[in-house]
Amino acid sequence: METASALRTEIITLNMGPQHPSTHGVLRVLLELQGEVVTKATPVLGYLHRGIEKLAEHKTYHQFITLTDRLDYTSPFINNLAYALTVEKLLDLEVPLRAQYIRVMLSELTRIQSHLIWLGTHALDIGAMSPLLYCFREREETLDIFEMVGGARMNQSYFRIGGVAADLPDGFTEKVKAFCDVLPSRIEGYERLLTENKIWLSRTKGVGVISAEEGIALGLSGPCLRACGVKWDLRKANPYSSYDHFDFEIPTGSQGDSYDRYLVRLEEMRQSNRIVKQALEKLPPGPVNAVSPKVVPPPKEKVQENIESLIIHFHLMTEGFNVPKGEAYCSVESSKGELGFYIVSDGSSKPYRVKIRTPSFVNMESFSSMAQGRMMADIVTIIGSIDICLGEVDR
Amino acid sequence: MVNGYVPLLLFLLLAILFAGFVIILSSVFGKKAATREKLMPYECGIDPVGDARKRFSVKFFIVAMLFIVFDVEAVFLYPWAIVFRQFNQFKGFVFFEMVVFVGILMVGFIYVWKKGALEWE
Amino acid sequence: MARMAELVERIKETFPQAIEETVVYKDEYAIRVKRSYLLEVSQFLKQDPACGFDFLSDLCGVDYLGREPRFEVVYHLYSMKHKHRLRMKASPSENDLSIPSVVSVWKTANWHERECYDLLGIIFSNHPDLRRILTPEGFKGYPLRKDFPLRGK
Amino acid sequence: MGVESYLGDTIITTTLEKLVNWARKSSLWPATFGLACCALEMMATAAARYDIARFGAEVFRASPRQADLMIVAGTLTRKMAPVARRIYNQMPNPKWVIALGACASSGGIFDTYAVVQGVDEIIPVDVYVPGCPPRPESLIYAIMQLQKKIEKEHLREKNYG
Repeated sequence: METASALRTEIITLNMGPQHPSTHGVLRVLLELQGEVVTKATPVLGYLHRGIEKLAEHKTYHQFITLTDRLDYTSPFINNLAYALTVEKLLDLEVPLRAQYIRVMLSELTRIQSHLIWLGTHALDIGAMSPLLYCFREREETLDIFEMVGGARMNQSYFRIGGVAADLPDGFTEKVKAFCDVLPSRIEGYERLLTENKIWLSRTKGVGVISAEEGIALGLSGPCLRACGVKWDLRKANPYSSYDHFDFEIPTGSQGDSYDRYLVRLEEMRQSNRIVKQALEKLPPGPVNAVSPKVVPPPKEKVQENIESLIIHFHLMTEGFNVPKGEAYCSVESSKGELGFYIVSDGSSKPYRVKIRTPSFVNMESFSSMAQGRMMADIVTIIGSIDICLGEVDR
Repeated sequence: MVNGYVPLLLFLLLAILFAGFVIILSSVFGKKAATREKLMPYECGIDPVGDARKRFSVKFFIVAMLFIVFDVEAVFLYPWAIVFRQFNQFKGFVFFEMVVFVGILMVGFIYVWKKGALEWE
Repeated sequence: MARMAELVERIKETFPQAIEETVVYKDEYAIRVKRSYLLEVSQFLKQDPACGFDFLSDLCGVDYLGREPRFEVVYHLYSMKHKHRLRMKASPSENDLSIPSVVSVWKTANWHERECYDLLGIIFSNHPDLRRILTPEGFKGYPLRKDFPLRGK
Repeated sequence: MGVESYLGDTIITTTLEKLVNWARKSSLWPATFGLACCALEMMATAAARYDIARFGAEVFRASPRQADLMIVAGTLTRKMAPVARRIYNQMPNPKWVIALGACASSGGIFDTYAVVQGVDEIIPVDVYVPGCPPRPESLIYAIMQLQKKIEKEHLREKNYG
């Protein structure tokens, strides 16, 4: 077919716009195509920019928790955890062990739920319809658990500064145990569907390759970087919130392509399942909130009884608590990578500046180098395999 | 033999009549709201970049041609499969007839495959 | 963490005139660098085996309205090898708010700096293509500045 | 349609209206316009457990040409507003809009410089769904309310904007 390439053809500029079924939200990609081959792919962001960082400067520390849920809406608990850890570092607050275990358990369940959403939509983009329905069936089970704990299916704002909103409801451990026992067999179901599937292999193997050095230079983090072979996971590297009490492995890939990211995320679901099981067994009794009357509101039943708790509760809810002057940066391993909060406080009850380092925003930078010279259909695979969530790309 | 085809032609006529009637009816009586934006090509909600009349690669045309050839081959299999049962004494010959037809196209397919027309590059 | 203390001391000796101050706040080490030495120090922090800061976690601008160097750019560096973290601060120049861009050292700074320019108006000199990234086209003003109203102009 | 404007409200047009409205309400094809968290609840509604296929609305069309219901699911920002208006314009009539969630209905908790305070500033909305994000049951309830609304529509006065 050498004669074909001799004929002069013009570059077609195509707009894979904000309203597109497979951009996982309102991402817009400007594509320059030479026939089917993409010569240049530049993402255009901002279609979901709500100004959360500006809003943070007008909210008290307690009120901002609900906004952190809306950042990466596929893993709300992990966002709460990152924010709560940063404020607790500013306040030098010691969270009781039971609350830390509850936080670890729910964060890992959120990681499983986020990977389920990723697997369902990623497979649907490539053309496999059935994994979506299976993954959403498992996700409904995790949503039942979240609803039981936090009261809402999504955006629970259950982690508070100093601990968690309320202790675990009874019947919670049985429900989580049942889910943890059933999940490994379900994951094998996905593997039977996809891992040796010829179409899946030809669509993901060797697509969107990135090397470890370039990944680190571009700030790639999370499963995408681990797929390049870099064994870096903040839960192991800089353990936070009692993660060092649990033993789990960090899966890594070797090629750094979409197929390795798929394998890494599936293995991560199993590891998270192990962590949840261990957290269930070793769940210590005890209080669920730090003992700090200036920060943690008194328990609800006390508020109805005596007037002092009512006043404290009212004061905390309206003006909020004052955080000593200073700045802190805490980062956690979210389902998509390193999620960090940099909070500058000026001593008042409202944060002076909140910068949120979101993994999807930074992972998206390596998209154009991954998409270089790929076919048009691979663009969809690459966006799916990076697993971005537009809520945290645009903030 | 000819009147065998009359019901077929009747059926064809009926189909064309019904389809035509519905289309004409809706285009005459239906209200049209052809605003400028509605007629603009849909490009994910953004102003279309450049026009569609561009010199694109000839490979698209080759892939389209290959598809048509093998699609028509598949279409020919259907009437043959329906009629095949009635040939009680010619079964072997009729079957062999189709094998020859598919064989010729298979040779074409192998040629195209080896020539690399199916690969994009 | 003791290692971090010596590390910061070593950085101070190698760049005595560049480092203005070092702050330790709750096991987080921060150094303030003069704008003119920013690239030099960044290069050193990345190349030096003991520091090994090859991962720029986050780059953000902060608007301290009322304080003399009003704006400040904060770099959060992380070392994959040693697993430690350092915060580097630098203030852009007063009149034209410009500060050298570190894209040449860490490629990930490209979008971070574009976002910082878009939301705060800090200009990063010799940045590959400094354009707005989040706000709509034709958006006037810099939203994250303290004098920008919450609900917009 | 045009024919009933000649015949007025006779026995033929009312039954025709009933038939057309029944056909339209039981095959509402939504255009995927998922913006933020509500998009996940919309997907959960389309998935196996809540299954809006029972209401004839499970076929999510990507292009507005084949859709007649636009579910605005999530926060509509200033940068996305012209796109929303264009997608609405490019949808053939008859078309309806459901504003899913507090952000689409009224800007929700994001009262900032970058967010449109309610989708009805941009496109006419038929059904508002409260909640952040609303549960799949409330989206199904919204679709049922929309179906009731479609049943009572008269073919004549539908303004084909």
